[in-house]
Amino acid sequence: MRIPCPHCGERDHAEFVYRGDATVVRPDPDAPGAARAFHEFVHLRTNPAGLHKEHWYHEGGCRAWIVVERNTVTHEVMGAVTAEAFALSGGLSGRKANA
Amino acid sequence: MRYSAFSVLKNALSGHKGWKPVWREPEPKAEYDVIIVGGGGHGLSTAYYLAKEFGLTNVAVIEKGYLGSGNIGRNTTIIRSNYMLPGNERFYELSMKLWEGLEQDFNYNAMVSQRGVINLYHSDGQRDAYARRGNAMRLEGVDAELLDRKALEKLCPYLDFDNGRFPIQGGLLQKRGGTARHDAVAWGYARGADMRGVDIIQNCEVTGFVIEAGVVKGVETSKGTIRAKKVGVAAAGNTTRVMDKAGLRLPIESHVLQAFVTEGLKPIINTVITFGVGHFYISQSDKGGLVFGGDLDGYNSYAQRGNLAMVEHVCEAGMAMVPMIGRARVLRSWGGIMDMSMDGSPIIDKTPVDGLYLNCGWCYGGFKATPASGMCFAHLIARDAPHPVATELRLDRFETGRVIDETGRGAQPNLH
Amino acid sequence: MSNSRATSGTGQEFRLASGGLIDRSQSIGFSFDGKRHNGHQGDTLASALLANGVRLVGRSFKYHRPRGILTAGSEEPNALVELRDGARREPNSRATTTELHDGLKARSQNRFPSLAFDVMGINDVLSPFLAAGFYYKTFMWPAAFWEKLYEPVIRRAAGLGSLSGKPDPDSYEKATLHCDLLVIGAGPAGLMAALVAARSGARVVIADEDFLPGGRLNSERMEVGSLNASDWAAKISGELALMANVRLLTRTTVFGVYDGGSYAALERVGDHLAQPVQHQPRQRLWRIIARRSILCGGAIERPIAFGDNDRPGVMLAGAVRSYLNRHAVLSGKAVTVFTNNDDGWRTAGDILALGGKVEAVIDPRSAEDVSHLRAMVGDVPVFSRSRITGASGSKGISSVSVLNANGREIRLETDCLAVSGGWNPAVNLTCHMRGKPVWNDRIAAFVPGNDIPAGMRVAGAAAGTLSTHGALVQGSEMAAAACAELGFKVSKSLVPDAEDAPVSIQPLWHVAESKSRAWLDFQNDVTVKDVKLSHQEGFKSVEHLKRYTTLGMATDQGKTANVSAIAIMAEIAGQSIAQTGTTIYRPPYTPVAIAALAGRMTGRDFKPFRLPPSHDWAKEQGAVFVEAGMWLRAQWYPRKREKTWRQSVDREVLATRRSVGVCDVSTLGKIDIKGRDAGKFLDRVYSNVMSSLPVGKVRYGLMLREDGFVMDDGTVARLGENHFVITTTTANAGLVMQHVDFCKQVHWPQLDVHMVSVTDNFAQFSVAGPNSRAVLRKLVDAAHDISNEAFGYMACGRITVCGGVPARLFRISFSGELAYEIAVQAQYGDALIRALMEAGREFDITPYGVEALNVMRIEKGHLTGAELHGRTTAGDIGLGKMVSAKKDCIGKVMAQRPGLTAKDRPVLAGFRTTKPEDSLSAGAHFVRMGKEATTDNDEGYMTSVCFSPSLGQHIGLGFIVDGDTRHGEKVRAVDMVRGRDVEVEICSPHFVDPQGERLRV
Amino acid sequence: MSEFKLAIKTGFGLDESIHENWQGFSVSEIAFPGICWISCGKQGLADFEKAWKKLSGVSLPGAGQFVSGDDGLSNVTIFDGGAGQWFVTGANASALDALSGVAAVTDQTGGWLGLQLEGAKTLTVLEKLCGIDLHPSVFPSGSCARTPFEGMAALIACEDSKDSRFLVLFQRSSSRSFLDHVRHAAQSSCALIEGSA
Repeated sequence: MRIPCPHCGERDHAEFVYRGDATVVRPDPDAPGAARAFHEFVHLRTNPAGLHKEHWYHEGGCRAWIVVERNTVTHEVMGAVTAEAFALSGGLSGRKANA
Repeated sequence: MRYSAFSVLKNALSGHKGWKPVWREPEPKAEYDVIIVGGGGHGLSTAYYLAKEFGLTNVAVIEKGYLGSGNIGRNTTIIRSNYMLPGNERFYELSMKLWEGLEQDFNYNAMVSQRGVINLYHSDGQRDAYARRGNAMRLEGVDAELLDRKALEKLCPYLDFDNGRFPIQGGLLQKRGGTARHDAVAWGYARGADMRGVDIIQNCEVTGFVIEAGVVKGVETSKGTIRAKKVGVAAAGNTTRVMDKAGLRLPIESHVLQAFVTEGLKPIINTVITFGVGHFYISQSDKGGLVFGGDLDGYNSYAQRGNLAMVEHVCEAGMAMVPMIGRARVLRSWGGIMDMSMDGSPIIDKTPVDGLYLNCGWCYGGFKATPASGMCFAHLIARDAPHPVATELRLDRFETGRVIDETGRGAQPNLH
Repeated sequence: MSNSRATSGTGQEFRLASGGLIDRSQSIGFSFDGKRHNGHQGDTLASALLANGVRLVGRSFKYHRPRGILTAGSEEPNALVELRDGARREPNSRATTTELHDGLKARSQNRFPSLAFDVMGINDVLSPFLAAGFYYKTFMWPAAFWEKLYEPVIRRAAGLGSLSGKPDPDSYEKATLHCDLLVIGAGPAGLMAALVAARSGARVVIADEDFLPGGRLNSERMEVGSLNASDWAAKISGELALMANVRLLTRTTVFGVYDGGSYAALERVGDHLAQPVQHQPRQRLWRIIARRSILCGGAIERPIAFGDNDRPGVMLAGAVRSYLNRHAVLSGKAVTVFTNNDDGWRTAGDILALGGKVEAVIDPRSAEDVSHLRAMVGDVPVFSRSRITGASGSKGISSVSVLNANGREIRLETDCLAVSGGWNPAVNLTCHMRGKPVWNDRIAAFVPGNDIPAGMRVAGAAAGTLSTHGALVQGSEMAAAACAELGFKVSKSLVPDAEDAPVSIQPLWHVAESKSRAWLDFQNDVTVKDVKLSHQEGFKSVEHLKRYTTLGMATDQGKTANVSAIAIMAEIAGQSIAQTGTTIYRPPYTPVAIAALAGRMTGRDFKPFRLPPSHDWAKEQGAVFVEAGMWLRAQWYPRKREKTWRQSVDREVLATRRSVGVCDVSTLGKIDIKGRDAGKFLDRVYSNVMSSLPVGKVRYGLMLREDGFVMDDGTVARLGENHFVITTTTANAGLVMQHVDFCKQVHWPQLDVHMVSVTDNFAQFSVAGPNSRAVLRKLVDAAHDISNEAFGYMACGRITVCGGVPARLFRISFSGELAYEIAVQAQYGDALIRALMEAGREFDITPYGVEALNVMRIEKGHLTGAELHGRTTAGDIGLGKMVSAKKDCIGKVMAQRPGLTAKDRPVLAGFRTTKPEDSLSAGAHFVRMGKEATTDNDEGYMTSVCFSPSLGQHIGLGFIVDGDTRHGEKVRAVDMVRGRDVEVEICSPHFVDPQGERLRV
Repeated sequence: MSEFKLAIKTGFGLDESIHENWQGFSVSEIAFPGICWISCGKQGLADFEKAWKKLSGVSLPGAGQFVSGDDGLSNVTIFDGGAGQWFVTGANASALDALSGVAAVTDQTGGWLGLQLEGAKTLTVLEKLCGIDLHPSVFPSGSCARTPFEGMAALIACEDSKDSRFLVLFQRSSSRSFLDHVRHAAQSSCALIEGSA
């Protein structure tokens, strides 16, 4: 599998460390219901059969955490942005990998 | 029909004309007492025990493909009960005991072979962790032996004790562990359940649940609505896909685990061995193939196939552990979808929907659990109370913090 | 010609006097089952055996049926041999792909005592009892007999060849190739595709499993353009080999397709030699990253099942042609052809053209359907509307029975039957990503579907285009399309003329009139009857069929068997073949040695070694080393006259506590953290407050995972207002780096924090013991005051040593003594340890290894991974108060879950023996005195133990329920797996200097 | 003044740099007077760029590139190391003091070392060590990439694609395993010239 690192370009997935669902966001620890919110953040997953936005860490390269959009059924990679850009944009720009 | 030496003899002499279908191919009835979603090992064993132990025979097992098409048919066939934490150990030991009597119980030879399971250790720290685990097993009355290097050398002289990057110091042995013929387990349970009146409905996909006022009333399927008083879901690998239809979000990720078999070889690996510093385990099948595997590929997947990097990784570890397998050729590799739970342990519990029961989160350990999973799930469904050995396999343990984390990796499914 | 003459030949009497792609000037000697034969350069083991008249080459898996060579390629199910000797022994090697080399030794397998007389042949007689799935129905009584008797017997009977049991002496390597276009297969389609792409300027890799490029072109008597087909192949491959943008890999099988255009290929670098050239690997695994690929892998001929169709001498028609045209070998003196399609007739035509004898051609089609073919075979008898029902001659056929158009059975004497049931495109690679092939009625075979791997195209026979010209055209077109997609300019290539016959076939899967068993899967002995039985018993899905009968599960993965079996199942079930579908094709395409997939990363090279800066020095001292993750660390430093490791370790501990010791602690993870928000950031990743740490001070830090359990611990040193350096445990260094990067980049990207690992940059030594300051004073430059007053406990700072070498000094202690950690850049590490030893000589400075380090930390009650094993909370280790109430941090919320704060959680305590002769062991469980050792009475477990030379007794750390309030109570430490049950007293985990006075002097 | 002196060992623990010749391939250890890691956030980028240019006389490299210079700082090279990250060879942290206000500079002189690989067979050797595409059309002179070699962190740079000259930076603690792998790859690609090692 090839992961398109936004900085380094396309690399074999073995250069990366996988973490999981990138759409869960760390809740406000001071908000009411934080215990439940953290439980959902840490444990509950949409786990879709289809498009999945997920965190990968380019440990063998630029050490960036990136958000990859990938189809979990076909393993087709739709694109990737840095985690930072993802946080700022609130989603993927839809850049195609393997173009 | 009952299988016996006599039945084999009789049929051999009559051109095998007397063999009957092992199971019926019934059309679904309008309503059942219990519907089990998922005709894999766990679903079939649940139906079997519902009928045999709990007298519930108005039961249907609904399978979207052919029966046994899930992980029961694509695993590395290992059975063992060498767990450290009580929440797991009691459960898996029940499974082990059921394995030990399985063939006589369901009159089908699942080729249970108690060839032993060894986990290698390479450091003092690892040895001590295995001692803790072995002692936990012994406290539960389960067999466990801590082998030093000398004892291990006697048992498995072919291991690379010295030259490896991480010399092998010894291993934790469970003699009663071993292997079983995976497909036969599915078929044996299916046959046993079918004989007792359970309808196994193949090629029928569940498309939704009938839920009225928070109570489950049946399932929608590709063959129409089938009503039921209770519905149990045993669809590991696809748990999320099924439970989405009931609106439940779960502590589960689907991951792919690859496995490998070599060409057939004369007997050479006499037990089941797990490496302690790389991801690798191996045994030899009755047919002579070396059956081995390693770690998850590591990313969410429903693809039932993996990638080359893990193939290489597994073979590197294999060569580091037992270099004599180098010239054996990998014949086939495949991937199964694992229900990876957040603590690496399974869930057998009720759900927030009344009458809807859940059996999931088997990670890569579902095969060995097949008998106990069926027994405990059947118990839960029939009695509405957990089986005594499955009381900790709760769905709410993540929220309460009473997790059963054997590896200590925390809520990171691909690390368990 | 009689069967006995055929098998007793020694002088290659089946070899033609001329022709073929062999070098008759080079004679190659080899042996099979100890008997010596000769062949030529260009032969495979199979062609050489056939040339020498050897027809019986193996025994089948289950019934031990005698078997001969069926095919001329990697799909071979029968001709499997053990190659080579000693540790190089290679079981299950296909004679059909094994290149002959001088001195090659091959042995038949799965027989006893000999190939010709195999006592296990009794299984064949007993076969009625051994039908598909028989073992599931029996061997169950009495229960104990399964493992003691039945299973061992089954296991011994099963398997094929044997491994040597010795480590492989050959080496392997891996390499990566990137290309625009990967062409898989160098037959007509592949060569044409590669040529077109290469001329466009694309980077092309073309791989073929054969040692000779050309595919079927080398096996057929035909022309391409104005050239002989094999000459055309040689010309084109020669041209490709010279092009800078082309990589032509022969002896290379692309065996797997993976995601994102990744392909795996195996190059057999040295398998055609007696042993690999020095420094060359035996095999090389190629990871090929291709933007596009074209599968030109050809097609595999399939047999027709009839009675005893597995006899040696029954071969595939295309294979007979290969041996004839390529190797100049006649597969029989009187060959009969049985074909349901036009292509099979070529075999007859070619044999006649080269002077061989054809006994008859048998074709189930009508006389009209075959009328256009008759000219090819001259006056050879043709039986149309006929079929073969049986073959006689157990170790080599001598005759076949033909059921002719009139329904009469005729016996024909023949020593070779060339069978063609049609060709199956080799769709395997198109299905490795779970694609499903589709049924094509025109050629009566499965062809690639629409769901083939992204970026892949298929051309030639693999796509179902079975004519040579069609393959050339399609290869050219597919290459042009792929190159155009990638932006290469493709100039029109002229496709040479070639044979372009349409496919004419009448499917015939099995001859129903056969009297004896008709075989489908030759290796696993699956017959047409087994398929019927499978259906009868309800195993109707193709997957059930496969699993119940073991069809297609042998070393050839059913390449010649599966489609026929599926067709027969479809017939029985009364459904179409398309509805019936196929089983899943999985990698590898052909079996691949485990060693090749492992490559070089085995044995000592399994993982890289990380060596701390004092490694060479420690080696000089005779240190014993131990693996600590990737690191190799000094475990202890034995001295003369020390007989046990305990003597060395006790000495190192006592010397350190008495005077001074030194230990390399460079392996601890070190992360440099800078930035305006560094303090704020550390507050969030550590449970305790770090932003309040003064510059020049160090603080112990506890890091939680987000789920509230302890992740790691270490020290945080503040070197400047916006500059910290933190340490991690050796084991968790990588994980923590990943974690803090995650926190920064994902949770708090707005913070100004910059982090980088500096683990490798520093050589860091712990100098511990009452005299540590005195030693350091000799090295630290005078400008730096390291007195207790100026540089107190938990101080840190930049200093210089030995005349200006920059260093960092931390006054921290893992041993519990007055201690420092001194760090210099790693290039000075070797010199610094030598200087420390020299400076410490007057204080009898003692180097200590990780064992002594461990003893001292247990004595002091410090924790390592043994305690911080991922299931402990801050509360469990008595540090609940370190989770600051004043601020948020990772893990804080989840740490409050009831399960993590429950009273019944075992908590940290110390343990000591109550009798001096007792020793302790980690992994023991605690049970109250007088209670039975059961799970229900289990109160906790021991994590770390040592003999404490300071206390003169064994001590330990562990977790036990209410461990903080039960000091003085005695409990059992039960270690059943080591046969121990020791009484221990619960105590404080701080055995030595609990008040920490020594640290502060 | 201390009576002790600390002598430097090379990245392989030796007193002198290694140099090995193979048929069509050579390996030379490069002893850098300094190696630094620089990190700078997006907001401070303009200031850093200015300060860097002023100090070193060379501009910042683009993604996947490196730039060398000899004007401001002598014999200095700056490699792209990721978003907002750079490796600098030829200077230690004190030589980069001028950047202290605008970027995080961390001295890594002890942590990293370099090998120069050169000769017609270099790409053949590198095929066996490195997973990325080093073809001159993709990775021309002036390119660099961080990518692991057999599991070990590394940075590879193409100094001259015509001469097939590459520089590889990697970490000190695993330097011997790293060199072992380079030697093995060389061994199966080209013969060692006797007496060079």
